[in-house]
This record gives sequence, structure tokens and C-alpha cells, in this order.
Amino acid sequence: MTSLFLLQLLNGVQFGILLFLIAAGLTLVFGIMDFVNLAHGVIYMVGAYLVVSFTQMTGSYGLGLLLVLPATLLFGLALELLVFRKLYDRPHLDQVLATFGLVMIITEAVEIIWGAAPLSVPMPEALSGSIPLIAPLRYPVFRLVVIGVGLLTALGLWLVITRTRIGMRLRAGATNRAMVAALGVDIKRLFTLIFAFGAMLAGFAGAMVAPILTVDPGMGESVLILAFVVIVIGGIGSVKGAFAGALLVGLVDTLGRSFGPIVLRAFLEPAAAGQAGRVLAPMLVYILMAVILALRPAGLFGART
Amino acid sequence: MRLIPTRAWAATILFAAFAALPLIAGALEDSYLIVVATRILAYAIAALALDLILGYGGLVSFGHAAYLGIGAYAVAILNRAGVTDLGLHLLAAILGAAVFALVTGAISLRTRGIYFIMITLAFAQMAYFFFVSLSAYGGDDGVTLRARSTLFGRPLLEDDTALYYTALVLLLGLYLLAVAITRSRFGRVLTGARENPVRMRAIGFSPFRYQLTAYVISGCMAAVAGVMLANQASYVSPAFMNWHRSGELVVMVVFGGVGNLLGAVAGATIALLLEEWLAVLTDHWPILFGTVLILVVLYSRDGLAGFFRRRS
Amino acid sequence: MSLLEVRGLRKSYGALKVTDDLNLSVEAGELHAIIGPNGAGKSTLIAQLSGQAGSDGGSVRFDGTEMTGLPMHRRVRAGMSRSFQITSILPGFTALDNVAVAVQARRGSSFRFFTPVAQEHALNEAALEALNRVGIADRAFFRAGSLSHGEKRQLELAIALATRPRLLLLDEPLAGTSGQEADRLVEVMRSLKGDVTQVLIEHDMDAVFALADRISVLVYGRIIATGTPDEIRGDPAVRAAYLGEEAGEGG
Amino acid sequence: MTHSRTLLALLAATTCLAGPAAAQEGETLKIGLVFTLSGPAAVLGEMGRDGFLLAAEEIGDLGGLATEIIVVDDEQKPDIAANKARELVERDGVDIVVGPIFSNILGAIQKPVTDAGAILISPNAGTSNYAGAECNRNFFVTSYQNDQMHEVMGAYAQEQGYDNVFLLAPNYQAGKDSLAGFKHSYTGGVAGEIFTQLGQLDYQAELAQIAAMQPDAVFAFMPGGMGVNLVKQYRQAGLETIPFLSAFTVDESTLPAQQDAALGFFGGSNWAPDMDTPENKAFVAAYEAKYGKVPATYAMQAYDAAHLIDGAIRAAGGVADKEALIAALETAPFTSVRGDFSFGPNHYPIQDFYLTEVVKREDGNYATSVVKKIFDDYQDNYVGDCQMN
Repeated sequence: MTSLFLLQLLNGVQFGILLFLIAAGLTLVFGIMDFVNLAHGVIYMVGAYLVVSFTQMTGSYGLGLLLVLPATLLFGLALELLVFRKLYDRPHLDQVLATFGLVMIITEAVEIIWGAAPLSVPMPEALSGSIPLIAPLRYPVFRLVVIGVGLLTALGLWLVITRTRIGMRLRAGATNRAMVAALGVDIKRLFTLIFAFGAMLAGFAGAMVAPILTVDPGMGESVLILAFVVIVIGGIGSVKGAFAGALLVGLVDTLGRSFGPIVLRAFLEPAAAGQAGRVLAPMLVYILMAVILALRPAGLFGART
Repeated sequence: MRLIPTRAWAATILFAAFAALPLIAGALEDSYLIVVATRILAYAIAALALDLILGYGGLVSFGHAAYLGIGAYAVAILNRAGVTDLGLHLLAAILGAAVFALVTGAISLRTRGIYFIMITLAFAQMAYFFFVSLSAYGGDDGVTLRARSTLFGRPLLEDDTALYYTALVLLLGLYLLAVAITRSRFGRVLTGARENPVRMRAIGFSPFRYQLTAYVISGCMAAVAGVMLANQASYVSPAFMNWHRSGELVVMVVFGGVGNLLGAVAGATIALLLEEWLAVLTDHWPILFGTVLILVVLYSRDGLAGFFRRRS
Repeated sequence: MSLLEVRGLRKSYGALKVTDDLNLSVEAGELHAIIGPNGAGKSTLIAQLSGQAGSDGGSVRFDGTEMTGLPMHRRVRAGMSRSFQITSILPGFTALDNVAVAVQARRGSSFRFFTPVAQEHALNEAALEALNRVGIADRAFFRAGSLSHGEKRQLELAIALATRPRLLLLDEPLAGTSGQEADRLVEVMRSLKGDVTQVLIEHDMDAVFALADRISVLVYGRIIATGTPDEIRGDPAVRAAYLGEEAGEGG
Repeated sequence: MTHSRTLLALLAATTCLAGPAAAQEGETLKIGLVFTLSGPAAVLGEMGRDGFLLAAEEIGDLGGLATEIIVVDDEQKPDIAANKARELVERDGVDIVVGPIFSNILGAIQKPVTDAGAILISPNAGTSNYAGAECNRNFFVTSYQNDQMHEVMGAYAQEQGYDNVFLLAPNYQAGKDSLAGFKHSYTGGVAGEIFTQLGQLDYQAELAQIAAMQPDAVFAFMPGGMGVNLVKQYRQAGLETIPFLSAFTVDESTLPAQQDAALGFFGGSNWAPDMDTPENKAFVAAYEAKYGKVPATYAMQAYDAAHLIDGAIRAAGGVADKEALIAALETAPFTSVRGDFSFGPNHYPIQDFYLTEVVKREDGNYATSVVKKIFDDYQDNYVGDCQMN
């Protein structure tokens, strides 16, 4: 039981880090540019589809992954120039609507280009096995890689934001655009850069999960809401918050799913506990968000409302 | 000031067109028109409900489909229990929605902006998953209604035209109610709280009470839409309260022009018709629909109402 | 007993004590000005008195009733009203409606859903009267957001007046107004004396010394002196702490 | 105001193709297809549509009548489906509606179609209510009753003598029905029973429990993308030593994504592409040639539906007399590509069920393959509740 609990803890962390990879770009764009981007999920999806195609072309997942980065960066740039740029000083509602339109367009385009059937990319041979962790329980190597990559991404973001000139400008831009503009920073170019970078992060996340998750036209949507839950719980704009929120969601979801019924059994008949567990499990994440927002209306690390 | 008579005219024309539609359908011998139009009316009621809090209260609820679902399930559950009267269905829907709105609204209104959007979404998702796990009513498979609601103890609504006019009367009634509310003392406080909550507190109002009341009213109105939708489709399922539906309602409201009750009705009509029309052109209609959405946002700040206003 | 009794009021932001064990008594009917150098904590004090900002300690009693902990709207209903240093109006409403909604706040319930508010003549008449008093009745049907800065300041005062306060907390009402507009506002404040108790924060020293019955001097979160204008003018401590340094600035 | 539709009007050759009871001069046949053609589950709907259109193209005029086929997309939204079904029967006046894929869509369109007097043939969804108490004269199913695919696996687990099976299904109605169906024919021990979230991405938590319990076998019902995720992750977690039994989890719609990860995994089915009948060989070859992919049951069942319609109209001598047509349909006057096929009194099929296994074919494609027959001429458990009138 203890070893299973530890393993589930690890699973929760792993799922959380997966969510963080997806949510990081979203919270950057949202926090710094105050821009609600519903299309983040489809960019993530495009990243996954591109890695499928690039892997087929190059024969190597690693190469495919490397190609996805500039590709989604360019994709982000194109979107920024065509649509997003015109929406920065619009109310959130307009942004929601326009990016909702983008979601429809891109999803349909993906279906036209790659078809509606789910695709996948083969796992690189070297990372495909599983290693014994706590016997007899094994853990897939690629999952450990995902954890590692997620942690590195978090660390990298943190360093960029707190330790570099550009990070300083980003933080300043988030609090006071006029001031940064007065300092001679080209806000427009800065925003374009952030947006493209956010898109690249999303595409990278999509490419990272492609070997373990299905690549299909619904994949963007299924993570979009979760990603928003994560950044809202953490407090919008805070990378630290997104990290904490992602871990929290990952842990609550994973542990609630596996140990919720056991906990409920302490209060209820076994049958009722099973039933209640089933009803509650899919709601857990939302209950978590509602409770956190009820207590801290701007999320865990959020300053602004 | 000049806008008011214009709006009254526009409303008269729109509702007269709705009223005349069954005649046109009769002349064309196309009874299906009425089926489509009834669905439009149901969504128009829901969009109207949302616009009341979104447009006038500044409260962007991303969970209004939950109330559609509550209304629809009121019909399904009462029907199963042998209660078929439309009045009782409406009453149950409104009571259910009021309780849900009161509880979730009281919590949600502690937050602002995007946090409000997300917390309303969270509550709607909870409701969605609750009904998905409700095996007695088919879970996510939903329930087929054996018969529509009855009126005065008679199965009058089995006739599509009768159902259509019932929906139209409800829409008209709720539209007039919503217009009255927005022009009343209550409406002025609600709008004021959207414009400047601090100022409202500084003259002695606590926005919370008014916003919560508006939220509850809006939820009840959306539940009425759910009752009509259930009757129109003769079928109820959790899909009615999927977050997509909530998003579509927001699209309708913004389409018609936020804070313009007639615009909400028109927005629902146009969004649904557009979906039908574009679908004729190509299987890949979402691309066209998405493009229209983006163009409307980019080139009209007030939705379609903005287009017309600028023309005139 | 004084209309407003403030005892031991405190507020700090981190290590910075903005309001430091502050005591203040405002008598019924008087115009009590609070002056002090920039950063003395004047606006924070108004925010604390009105309930917009919380306090870390101390008590605020209004007409014998404890106000500490009550939210702003409850204090307004008790008779304490305020104007804002930075104009706070409802920009999408007409000037008349800005005031009428304030009248509405004290007249009957606002949980009325059916009667069009535009037809409630009593509300509009009272609102028009308040606009007239501050001198912008001719702007009644203009969108408040479209008024000039000075007119907005006048509207701000009209809104506060419309709540029929017994105590009016005025946070730099003259800031940014033209000479003519300022004269009008000063006239309004003068006419209210004896009728409505006023606490005035203002940088325009001419206006303050012309209007005030009593003046309190706030320095670093504490009241260092209270007295008539003449007493304050002659107070060496005040001269040292304030007038001496900032005599030339005045606003 | 017409819907998303592909018009496929096959002009009548009135003289040459008259059935046994010759159709009346100038009579036409209108068929509406309701499939999910957009959204994440579109691949299943596309297979259904393609299967039906393939048969229609091969046959030419269904039943010897000039045939018009209208395809509509239900968007997997029940209320939209209900509307489009009504449009088909009320405005377009179709005689027969074929569809849908999903059970909740069936619930939405069954009443409007049958109320209007048209015939509804489901090429996939086969819910228990319409098999039992709510059975309907105008409603036929060419697939199976939903529980049966799970019962197949239950029976196989029983036969293998497993006594410790771990059950896994999404937390929705079909998932609950699935586990109930499995347990209907499996009486051994249950190591654990988990209902996962609908649309769940990550199954590590469940897989960890499975690994900890080391059951005799795992039974999973994970349709669509969920199945792809589960199967890939199951393999990656190193659990492939535990037999993987499933229904709707490894089939030709998901195999292109699961690929090697699914090799050797078992499924229960009424058919597999390698079934050795001449009709089946022809069907699979034609389908692969035309659409470039291996058909799944959805395609097969829709293909059969077209042949069923063709045969029944020829037997009834037209579509005008609905009673005659229903009587003809009941006799299932066609040769199913899956071999034995007949209708029970509730209009649900009586057919054989098989254990299938995922294999990699010589051409590099992945497909299911029949291992052995589990049930012979198997009928659903609800037929007793059906009072057809």
C-alpha cells in the first residue's frame, strides 16, 4: 500500500508536470499580455501533429522534436501577425470569441490535412522500456524523461524571468506597459516575441506528449480547460503559480482517483463509497478550483484581479 | 435617447417576423422550418438570459449551459414521475435553477474577470458530470421523452406549431421582462456596478446582492430555455450542458452585440442560421464559421448590432 | 459629543506606518480641513474613514455608533459620504443618472424590477437639484464620460451630496478644476456649512483657510495640531513641520 | 436551409434491374445517413458512411429503385442530430434513415424517425432499451446489442479459467453497461473495478494499481482516443505480460495510432477483416482499394445495412408499403459479410461472436484477426422484454 501510494504520488507529479508544460505558455501570454488565448490548445495539437509528420520524414523522433520548435514558433508568429496583434487592447470577451473562431478553423484544417483518425508517433527505442522502481511496480522511462524535461523547462523559465534583462522587461511589461514603452522598449515587438515563444512552448508540449498520448483532432480541446484550471488556480501570470497549480491538479486528480474511494469507505458503505467516488472523481479538479477561488479569489499566487 | 424608439421598432419587426413564420412555412409546405425555428427560439431565450448578466452586469458566465441542462432535466425527471404539465415543468426548472444559481453565484461572485469565467465553468462542469453519472436517467446517453409537456392537461404541444408559439410567447414575455429589468431601479444598480463598483459602494450599494439577484434571474430564464429545448428535441442529455454549449451562448450574445437584449435574440438566430447555411456550402463549415467569428470581432466592436448602427 | 470620533486609528503597509495612532474629533456642522505635506497619509485616512480601506486598529465612531469593520456601503447608508481624489463616476451614464442612482440609494428599495426608472420623477428632480447646486444642470443629459475634467469634479460632489450625507468626506475636490469651477465648488461647500458636517482634504491653502472652521495638520500619520485657521497659522510646530517647508507650494 | 449533405443520386435504370417483385415505375428510394462526421470521433462516422456508400455504389440502385442518398453530420450533439433527423424525414421525406454511431445520438433520433413512419437502421448503436421494453417495429439494428461485445470477453475470461480480472471502463453509461455485460458471462473474481474519467489522458494511476495487483487479465472498454492512450501506456508500463482483453478498444479505427503497442491484444467482435467468406473478402478488398485503410466493424455493419435494404426492397417490391418492407426486413434477405445473420423478434441481430487478436499484416497494416468463435447464433438478453406491436 505504501509503495503504491508513493508510486501514485510520482504519477501525480508526472501528470502535473505534463500539465505544466502545456500551461506554461498559456500563463505567459495571459499574464504578461493580459490576453485570453483559447487557441493555445490547438497550437499544442499542431505541435503534436507536426512531430508525427517530421518523425515520419526524418525517421527520428528526436529530430522531429527539434524541428517542431522552429515550426511552431513560426506558426505562432503568423497567428500573431494575422489575428492576435489586432486584439491586444480589446476586452477579454472579444479575445475569447476570436480565438474560439481560430480553434474552429485550425481544428478543421488539421482534420483536412491529417484526417480524423488518431495518429501516433513511435516511441524512440532508447526511451521505450520501463524500469523497476519499487518492485514489482515498474515505471516507463519516457515518463521519467517527461518529468525531467518539465522540470528543466520550469527552471529555464524561472531563470529567464528572474535573471535576465528580457525577463525584467517582461515583468515590467506585465505591470506597466506605458512605463516600459517610455524606457524605449518596443512593446509590440516584445509581445510578438512572447506570443511566438508561448506558441513554441505549447507546440513543444504537444510534441513531448505525442509518444504517450493519442494525436487526434480532439486533443487540444481536452487539455485546454485543464490548462486554464491550472493557471487560474495558480494565479494568472505567475509561472510559479502555474507550476504549483499544475502539481496540485495532477496530485489531486491522480490521488483522488485512486484513493478517493478508499477514503470514502471510511464514511460510507462500500457500495455507496464506490458510487460516490465515481460521481466525485471527474469533479475533483473543478471542486479544487472552486474551493481555491472561493478562498483566494485571485488564485494561489495571483496579485491582480 | 433616439435609440429607444428605433429599438422598439426593431423588436416589433423581429417578433412579427417570428409570429408570421408558421404562415410562411405553411405556404412553402415546409413544416421543418418550424422545427428549426423552435430551436432558435429556445436558444434565443438562453442568450437573452446570458445577456442580462453579461451585457448589463458585466458578469461573463461561462457556465450558462448548466441552466439549460437543469431546465431540460426538470422535464425529463417530472415526466418520468408522471407529472406532465408544462407549468409545473417550468416551475420545477425555475426552482432548480434558482437554487443552483444562488449557491454557485454566491461563491462565484467573490471573484472577478477571468476568475469568474473559470469558476462558473467549474460549477457547470460539476453539474455536467453529475448528470453524466446519473444512471437512472441514462447517464450520458440521456433520456428520450415519450411525450412532450402537456398544457391544460392536454397534449397540445405535440403539434409543432403549438410548441413554436408557446416558445415564442415565452421569449416575448421574457424579453419584455428583461427590458423592464434593465430600465428599472434594479437594472440601474446592476449596470452601475458593472461601470464602477467602487462608486456604487460609495453611494451606499453593495453590488454583490444585486449581482447575485441578477445571476439567479438569469439562471432561471436559461432554465426556461432548457424546458423548451427538451420539448423541441423530445430528448434530454448531459450534452445540453457541455461547456461547448456555454461557449456557444457567449458567442451568440457577442454576435448580437453585448448589452443589447434584442441583439441577443438576433445573435442566437443568426448564429444558428449561419451554422445551417454554411453547412450547406461545405462539410468543412467550421472553417467558414470561425472566419466569420474572427471578422465580426475584428471589424465590429459591438457585434452585428454595431454593423447596423454604423450603417444607419 | 462629536459627530465623528476617531481614536487610535492605525494602518501600515509593511513597515511603513501610514496612519499612526491617529485621534480626531469632528463636531457636528463644522467644516474640518485636514492638511499636511504630500505622503502624510491624507487619502489613506479618508479611505479608512469611509471604509474603502481596512484599519489595523483603533476605532471610528460616527454619531455614537461604532463604524469599525463596516463596509463602505453600510457607512454611506449611516450618513457618511465621500468624494474621490481621482474622479470616480459612472462614465456610461448621463450626468443626471449618475446623481439619480445616488438619490435612489437612500429612497426606497432598489429591488424594484418593473417600473422604468426614467419615469421616477422624484428621483430625477432631486438629482437635477443636486446638479444645479454644483452648477452643471445644463450638462444633465450628457454622458458623464464626455464631461470636462472640471465638470466631472462638480459631478463627483453632486453625487456625494445626493446621498444626503450628514458627514461629507471630501478628498481634494478642487484638484484639476479651473478657477471658475473651483469658485463654484467652494461656494457649495460654504453653503453646506452648518447643515452638513464636512471633512476636507485640499491642497489649495487659500480655499482651506477661507472655508475651514477648524484645521488639523497631519504629518507622518499623526495629527500634530488642531485649531482654528488663525491658531494653525500661528502654531510654531505647524510652521516648522509644514508651512515653513512648503509655504510656497500650496497645492 | 439544407444541411451538410453529400448528394449521391444514382439514376435509375428502370428497365434492367427490376427485382423479383418488380418495383413500380418511377418509384424512388430516399435514404438519409446520420453519422458523426466532425469532431474528435469523426473517424468512426466516416467509416460508417464510407461502408454504406461503397455498398450503394457496388449495388447501383438499391432494391432496383432510383436511389438518392443524403448524408448529414450529427456533430455528436444529440439535439442537433434530432433536428437533422426530423429534417430528413419531414422535409426530404426519406424512407429509410441509416445511423448513427453513438448511443446517445440514437436516443435522440429514434423517436422522431420512427414517429414519422420512416424506418431507422442503426449500423452501430444498439442500446438495451430498444432491444427490450422500447422495441419498435420501424427500428432495426445491423450491429449488435451493446452488451454483447463485452459478454464475449466475459465468456472468454470464464473459459480461460481466470479468477482475478481487473476491469476498466470510462465513467459513463456505456462504460457501466460494458462492465455489467462482461460480468454477465464472467463469474470469476474481480481484482478491481475502475471507472476512469471520460476523455482521460493519462492512465498511470490505474496502470500502477494493475501492476500492484498482478491480475490474471485486464478487461478494458476504452473507445476512441482513450483506447489509444491506454494501450500505448499499458505497453510502456511493461504490463504486456498480463493478457489485455477489450471491446471497442483495439480495432481498425484506433490501430493506425496504436500500432505495435496493441499487438497481441484481444478483443471481442462480431467480425474481423480476415474472415473467410467470399463476400467479406470482396468487401475488405474494395474498401481498402477505395479508401486506403482497413475497415473496422463500423464500416462492415453499414455495408451490411445497405445490402439489407437492397434485399428487403427487392423482396417487398418497393418502399411504398412500409408494412411489407418491415416484414421483408425481418427476414434479413441478404448475405452478411460476417456469415450467419438473422433478426430476432426485437429486430436485433442473432449472429456469431469471436475472440479477435491484433496482428500486423504482411502489407504492414494492422488489423484484428479472428482467433476463435465464442458464441454461436447468439441473441441478446433483452429480447424477452420486447412486445412488438
